[in-house]
Amino acid sequence: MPDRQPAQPIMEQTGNGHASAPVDTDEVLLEIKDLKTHFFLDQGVVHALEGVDFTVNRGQTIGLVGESGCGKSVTARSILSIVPSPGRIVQGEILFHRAPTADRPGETVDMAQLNPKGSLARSIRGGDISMVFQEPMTSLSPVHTIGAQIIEAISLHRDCSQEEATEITVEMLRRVNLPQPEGVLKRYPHELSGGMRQRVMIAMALSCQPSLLIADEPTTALDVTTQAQILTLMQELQKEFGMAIIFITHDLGVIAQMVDYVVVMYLGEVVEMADVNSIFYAPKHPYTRSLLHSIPKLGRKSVAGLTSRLTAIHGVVPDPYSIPKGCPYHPRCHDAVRGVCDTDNPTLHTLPGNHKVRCVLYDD
Amino acid sequence: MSQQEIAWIDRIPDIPEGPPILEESVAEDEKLFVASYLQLMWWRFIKHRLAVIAGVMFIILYFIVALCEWVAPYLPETSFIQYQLSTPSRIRWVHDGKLQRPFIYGVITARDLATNRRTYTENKEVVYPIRFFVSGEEYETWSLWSTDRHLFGIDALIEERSLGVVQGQGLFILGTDRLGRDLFSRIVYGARVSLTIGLVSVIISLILGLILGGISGYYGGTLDNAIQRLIEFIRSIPEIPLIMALAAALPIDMDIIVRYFMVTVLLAFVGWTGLARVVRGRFLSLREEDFVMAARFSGSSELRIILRHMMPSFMSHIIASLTLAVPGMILSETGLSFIGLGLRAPAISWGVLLQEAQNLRSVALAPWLLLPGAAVVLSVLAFNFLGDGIRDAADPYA
Amino acid sequence: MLLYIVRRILFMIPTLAAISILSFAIIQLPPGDFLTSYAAQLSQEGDLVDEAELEALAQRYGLGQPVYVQYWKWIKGIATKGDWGQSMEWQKPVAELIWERLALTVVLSMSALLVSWFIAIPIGVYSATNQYSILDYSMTAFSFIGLGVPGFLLALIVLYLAHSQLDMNVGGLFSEEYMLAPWSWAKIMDMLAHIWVPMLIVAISSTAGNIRITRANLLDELNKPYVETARAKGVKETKLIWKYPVRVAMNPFFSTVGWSLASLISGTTLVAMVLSLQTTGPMLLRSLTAQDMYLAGTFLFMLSTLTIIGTLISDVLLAIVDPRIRLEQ
Amino acid sequence: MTRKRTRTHAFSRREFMRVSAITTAGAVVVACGSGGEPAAEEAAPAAEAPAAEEAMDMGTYKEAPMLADMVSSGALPPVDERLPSNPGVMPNAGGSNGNYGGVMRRGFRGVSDRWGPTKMQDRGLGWYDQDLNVQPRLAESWTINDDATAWTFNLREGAKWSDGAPFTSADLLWWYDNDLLNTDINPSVNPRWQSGGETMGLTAGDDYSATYTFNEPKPLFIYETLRTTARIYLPGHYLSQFHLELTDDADALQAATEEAGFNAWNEYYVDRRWWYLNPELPSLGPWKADNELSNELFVMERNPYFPFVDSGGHQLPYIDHVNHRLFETPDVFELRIINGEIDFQGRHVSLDSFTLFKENEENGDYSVYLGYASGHTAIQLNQTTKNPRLREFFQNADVRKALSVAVDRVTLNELVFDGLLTPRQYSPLNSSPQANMGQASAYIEYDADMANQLLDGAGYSEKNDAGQRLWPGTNEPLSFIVEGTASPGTQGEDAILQIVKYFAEVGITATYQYFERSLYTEHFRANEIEAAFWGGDRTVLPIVAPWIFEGTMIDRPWGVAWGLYRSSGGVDPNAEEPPEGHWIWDIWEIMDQINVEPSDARRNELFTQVLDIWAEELPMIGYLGEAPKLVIVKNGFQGYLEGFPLDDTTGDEHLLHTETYYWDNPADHS
Repeated sequence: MPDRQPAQPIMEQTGNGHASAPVDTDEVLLEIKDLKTHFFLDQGVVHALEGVDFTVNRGQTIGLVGESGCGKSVTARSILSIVPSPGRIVQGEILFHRAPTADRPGETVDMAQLNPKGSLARSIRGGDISMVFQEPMTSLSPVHTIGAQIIEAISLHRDCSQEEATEITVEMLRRVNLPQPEGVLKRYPHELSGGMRQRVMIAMALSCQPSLLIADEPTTALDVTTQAQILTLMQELQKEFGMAIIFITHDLGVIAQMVDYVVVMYLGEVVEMADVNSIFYAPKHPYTRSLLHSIPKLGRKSVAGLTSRLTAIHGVVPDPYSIPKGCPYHPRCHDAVRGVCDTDNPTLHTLPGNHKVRCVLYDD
Repeated sequence: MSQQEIAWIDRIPDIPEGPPILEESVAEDEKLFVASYLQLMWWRFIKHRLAVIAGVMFIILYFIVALCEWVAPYLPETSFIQYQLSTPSRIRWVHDGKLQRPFIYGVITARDLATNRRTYTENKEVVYPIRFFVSGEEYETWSLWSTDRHLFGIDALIEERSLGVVQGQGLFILGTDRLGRDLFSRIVYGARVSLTIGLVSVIISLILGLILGGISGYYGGTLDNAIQRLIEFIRSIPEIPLIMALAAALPIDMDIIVRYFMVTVLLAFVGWTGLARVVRGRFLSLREEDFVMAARFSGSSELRIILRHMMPSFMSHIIASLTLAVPGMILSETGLSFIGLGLRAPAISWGVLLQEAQNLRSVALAPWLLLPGAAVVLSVLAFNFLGDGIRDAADPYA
Repeated sequence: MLLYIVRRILFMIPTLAAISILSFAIIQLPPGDFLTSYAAQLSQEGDLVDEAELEALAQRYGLGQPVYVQYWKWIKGIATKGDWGQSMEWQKPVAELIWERLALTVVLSMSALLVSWFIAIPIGVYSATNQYSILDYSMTAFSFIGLGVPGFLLALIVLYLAHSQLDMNVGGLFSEEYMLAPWSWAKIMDMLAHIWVPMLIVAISSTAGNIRITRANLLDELNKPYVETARAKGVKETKLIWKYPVRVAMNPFFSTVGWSLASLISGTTLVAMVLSLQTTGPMLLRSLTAQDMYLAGTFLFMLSTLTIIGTLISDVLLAIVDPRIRLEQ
Repeated sequence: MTRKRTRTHAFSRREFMRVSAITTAGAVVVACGSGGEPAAEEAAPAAEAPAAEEAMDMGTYKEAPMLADMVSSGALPPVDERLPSNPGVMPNAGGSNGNYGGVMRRGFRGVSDRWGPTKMQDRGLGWYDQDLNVQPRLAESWTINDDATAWTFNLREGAKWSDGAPFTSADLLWWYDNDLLNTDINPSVNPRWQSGGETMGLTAGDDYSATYTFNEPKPLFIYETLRTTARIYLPGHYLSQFHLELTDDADALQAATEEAGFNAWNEYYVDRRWWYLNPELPSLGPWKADNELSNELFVMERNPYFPFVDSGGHQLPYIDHVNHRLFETPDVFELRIINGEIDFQGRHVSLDSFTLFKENEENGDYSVYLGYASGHTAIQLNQTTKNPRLREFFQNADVRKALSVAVDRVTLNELVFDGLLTPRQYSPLNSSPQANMGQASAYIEYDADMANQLLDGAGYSEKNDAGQRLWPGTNEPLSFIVEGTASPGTQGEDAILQIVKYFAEVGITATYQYFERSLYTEHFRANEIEAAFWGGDRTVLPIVAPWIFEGTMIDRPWGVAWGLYRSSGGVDPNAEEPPEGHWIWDIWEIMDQINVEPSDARRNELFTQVLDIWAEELPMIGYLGEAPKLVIVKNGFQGYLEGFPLDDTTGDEHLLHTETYYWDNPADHS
């Protein structure tokens, strides 16, 4: 990943800057094909995902970008098959290629077809695929100790005794650079700072050595310094454990620093995907461009401060019950073509360099 | 962000700012978005079908409270002398094999000489159709106007035999009590007292509980300690003797309803402690939460922190306890009567009616006298489902 | 924690003292004293009011003395000799009257409390996790009926139905042959055979409330991120619900459990009266109406003490189940 | 007991039955006659003595199997030795003699309800027969001198306490000397033991005779000896140990007193003297306490020394045990009744539930017997109330008459009481020797016009728009509060609320206020009461218990301050002397004459004068009376007869000697 040099300076703060995955990235780990997840509410059906396709290779880091409500988190939850009620995967495949272990050969599981409460889904969830959530403050049970919560995860997926699980836990806590891991074991979440809690979350997520880690805006709720530490930590751990990461964020800076390949989503659809350089240097979709535009720049009149960067794009994400006809982005699009964009939703075009975009501007 | 990163961002091609092409549709969207929060709440509420039914019930109940004289077919004190403990009138639709508007047959009463029980048999010769807006006993509504129209009833000759004691056929859709008074009319009149007075005390204790519990949990320390000891102390004052002492303190010639009102208000000053403790418990754990910390550090006023950040997170508990307090208030009426402090005849309330029915002979011989209990249950259900509906609709997490 | 408990217990002493004074004062508030009610009883029961006897009684119970003297005598008796005074109406030392009743009351209330929980928690959890299902609606409706019907009316109806439909008599806690018998295994079994009816009746009304609170609290917790975290870990759904959100949703329960014991005890009063149970409630009520000072005072004192201990237990329990709460502060 | 009864020449059993049947038949005839003869102190025990003689002819007396077992095991002396030489022979109201054994189940409401069990158990020197005449019981006979200042009672020789100790005149003296006159125990002497302000004297002639002397005539003294409510004898041989002046070991008594939690010996003594608190206390009644009344189940067991037999020579009582079971609310008690778990009881059986009881007779295998209650539905206007305007109002006889005729008694009766009562003033029952129809029916016709005229004529003619009469010369409505203890949903409350409505119809505003009984008591004792609603009873033998008629029974507060004046001799702080020439003075003077009038007929005549004043003045206003009184009698339970008045004075349902009741099949009721 030599192209990600511009992002390096951030890591100078930690004085520890490597960002390359050691695993062969050509082997496909996860394939998402035409995934549709809908929420069946009394007021109507919310089409949270309207046909999402992308692929994750082993060891690869994928960035999932978009504004709030565009379906990033639903995608993540669909992969884990923990879509909250009344949501349901209605169409598509989530093919997860499980690596072989001592007990069983490698297999391909369609997570979309599994009973979400069944044992196979549960063994993959947390074992092969794990997740780090956005809110480290509330993502841990307030009434159980850190140790108990991690040990539970280990006991669920690994065949080991309580003592062994404790040892692993301590080791994991040490790995995420928590001081005095034995002490942390007995602490409750409210006794830890936000950054520490997120480290705990990461430790828990990695405790079963998953092949895929989904990180749903893991640093949003943290201050900048801690953000950087956590990101660095994740990079290190990825290097060490060799897992693939799906990184969900609306922070393009983080994307630039962390990922290999970017998937841009808008209202439940993938509007553009490409490797990180193409996205930053040659964005194609008007939405991607306005996303990039919304990043504040020094020396230029800032439209909005950090706190309101999401509204920096003109207009707001439409009400989920009344998604506009045609291209869903057209009401906010500066390049919209009347009579075209407001009637037909374009298909995903493949441009050179595995760059895909969904916009009439690139119609052949 | 570092200098370099910004430089990097600068390389992004400029995108023209200015109005998007399809401006007007955006404006509409925004309106839609603003409207949709309330709308969403409404949708959620509508979705809770029972809540809607409860809401309708609630409206009907308070309509009855407002216009009980009109809804009741008879005055609550009118005794039909041959109809003591009459079974509920059978409302029929078919006479002589023909479908008709609802009617009742005339009822012949007789007394079993051995047991002294009255028996009631229908005389199929005499038909009394049930009509709307019939004229009956005269009454005055809200001291405003006087009329003899009632929502429904039958046209039957009623003759006053002695004061408030009448002879003749009546329509008793829920039967009569031991003095031959129409139970339905009495329940309707009873709603007025039962559904109003107690609410005051519920609200007072709610407010006190929120404020003192909130202060206690939020500030902690000495203030918390003091309030906790106060609560402990108040809680440990046994209620019954306290009420009895109060009874002795109130002047004896006080109007019974005013007296009852005073007692409920005084009870509210003892009754806030339960909610206060729960609120405190929640505050104690919430104030450790980072979002509260954050709000505090960012200089939000404390009232704002409490109202905006902490309160909503246990709104559902408050609504639940509130709706639970309503049956408590209706039932406490009967409990208070038990120790001579509640309402008593000639005042009419559901508690009074229930208390009068609260003996073995009513349960055994005239079970319809327990129907005021059904009114209590019905209104409790209405309050609770309505509360549930509102809670769920307003729930920020749902 | 231990330090905290010790400090709270020390705190209890002045509170108890204040309460004992207050209880005593409350009893004195209504006009008249035991002698007036006794005289009323005599004439009701067909006896002439014998002023001499009243005089003797006044002397015996120190009724003529100032209230503070009476109080001091009483409290001194308790502190120095464990003597709770004499019941004027029952003409027996208070201590002989109340212990068995208190024990029966606690047994009844505790079992009602436990039963109430055993019923309420699963139903509440089901209702919350299957919100708006038919079962949720019917459970809710059922629980409100339990909530809307006064306990004593329910007791009365059960009493009558048991007689007319099942031909059994559910009044009392013991069969006649065990009423006077000393405690034995057989007597305990006999009590268990009788206690379930009042227990259920007392439990039903509190169950309804508990279902509502469980449901509401759990609904608050179900959407919290930590539940999703646990789900993402691959925890089995049922275990997940019970281990995480239910645990947290129970906190308000713990913060009131100590009190609910005391309120259950008074809640059993009316049911106990209808079912003629020899628990504290009916005796307390009568001692109050008869102004049987020392008996009523002792009862009030006991109930208050129970409440205070209950509060302490609540606080400690809450601290145990919710680590966010620190007792030492 | 040394005398032997070995004569064996005997009547056959059949002959015996015939004799006893004749005796009782005679009694029944008299009972059916109206009124009844005057209570006869002269009536010697002659009428019943022969039966006893015949019993002795039978040979040895017979006893209950449970006692026979104890005799054969040596725990008890033989029945002949336990009975007096001349045991009392109880007439059996049912006609035939009974069977031994079984349990009688009843209900009670706690220690304060001690009179229920006590009325079954306490036995005085005499007791009423079916005609309400007094007959000798524990006393074999008595004589009085001409001016009724000396009463000599002859006791039954050889009668014994339940512990076997002889019952003699010493026991009367012991009570008199060590209890009545001991100021530690009795700071003052009850007026019932006094005449002319002086306490009576008591001297013992021999072991079996004692003479009470008074300095003024005391013709009604016999009625004070019928029940032991105020005691007339005490088991001195037992109680001495608790009496500081008589005990052998004063230190032990002191220690025991403290141990039991009492301040002084006299308190402890009084405690030990209550039969229901002290099962060890020797008894003369048919049963004695087996445990303390403060239990859930109070058990009474037969007294093996009870000195009475039936006409067949069977020692009474027939029933082995009486069990009183506690109940808290009437519902449980009523349920026990309809479940058939109450064998014999009138007390607490409420008329409200008449239909319930009747309909379940078969189911519960019992019968509802009807007697007459002495109570009346009545209100008392406190003519000495502290409010001067109200006092003037109440003291106006026309006002009281108006409030009497303002009420439609017939409709009230039908509406509230299903027509079971009779419209009447507060008056002696029809079955009372003092019954007076004129007084009973004075001003009872419903006449609202007359009521209005009377009120107008009394000066209360002004009314406001709402139709309320006003205090003369003001705009304030005339109103008063009626206090009472009738509880909700009862006929009592229905009745007073209906009466108040009738008052409103003639412009009188009255409000009914329920009070807990002790509060009510507090109010009337302090003369704080304006008017009251409390049924008037004691109408079976009003001469014996005339307190309501003379106004001294102030829980029927028609003239509280006056009543206090008479009962306290003017000492009570709330007492007030009635105005000179007031009719209440007339009543009091007549009552004073009655109290010293030896002639029975003359007393009745005098009492008629009191009733005449009542008929004209209506000191309290009665509306309905002659209420049926229900007595639950389990089928197979024999000995009780229907149709008797039930009143406190005559022992309620125990008038006919509970000890003679029995089971057809005792084995089914053990």
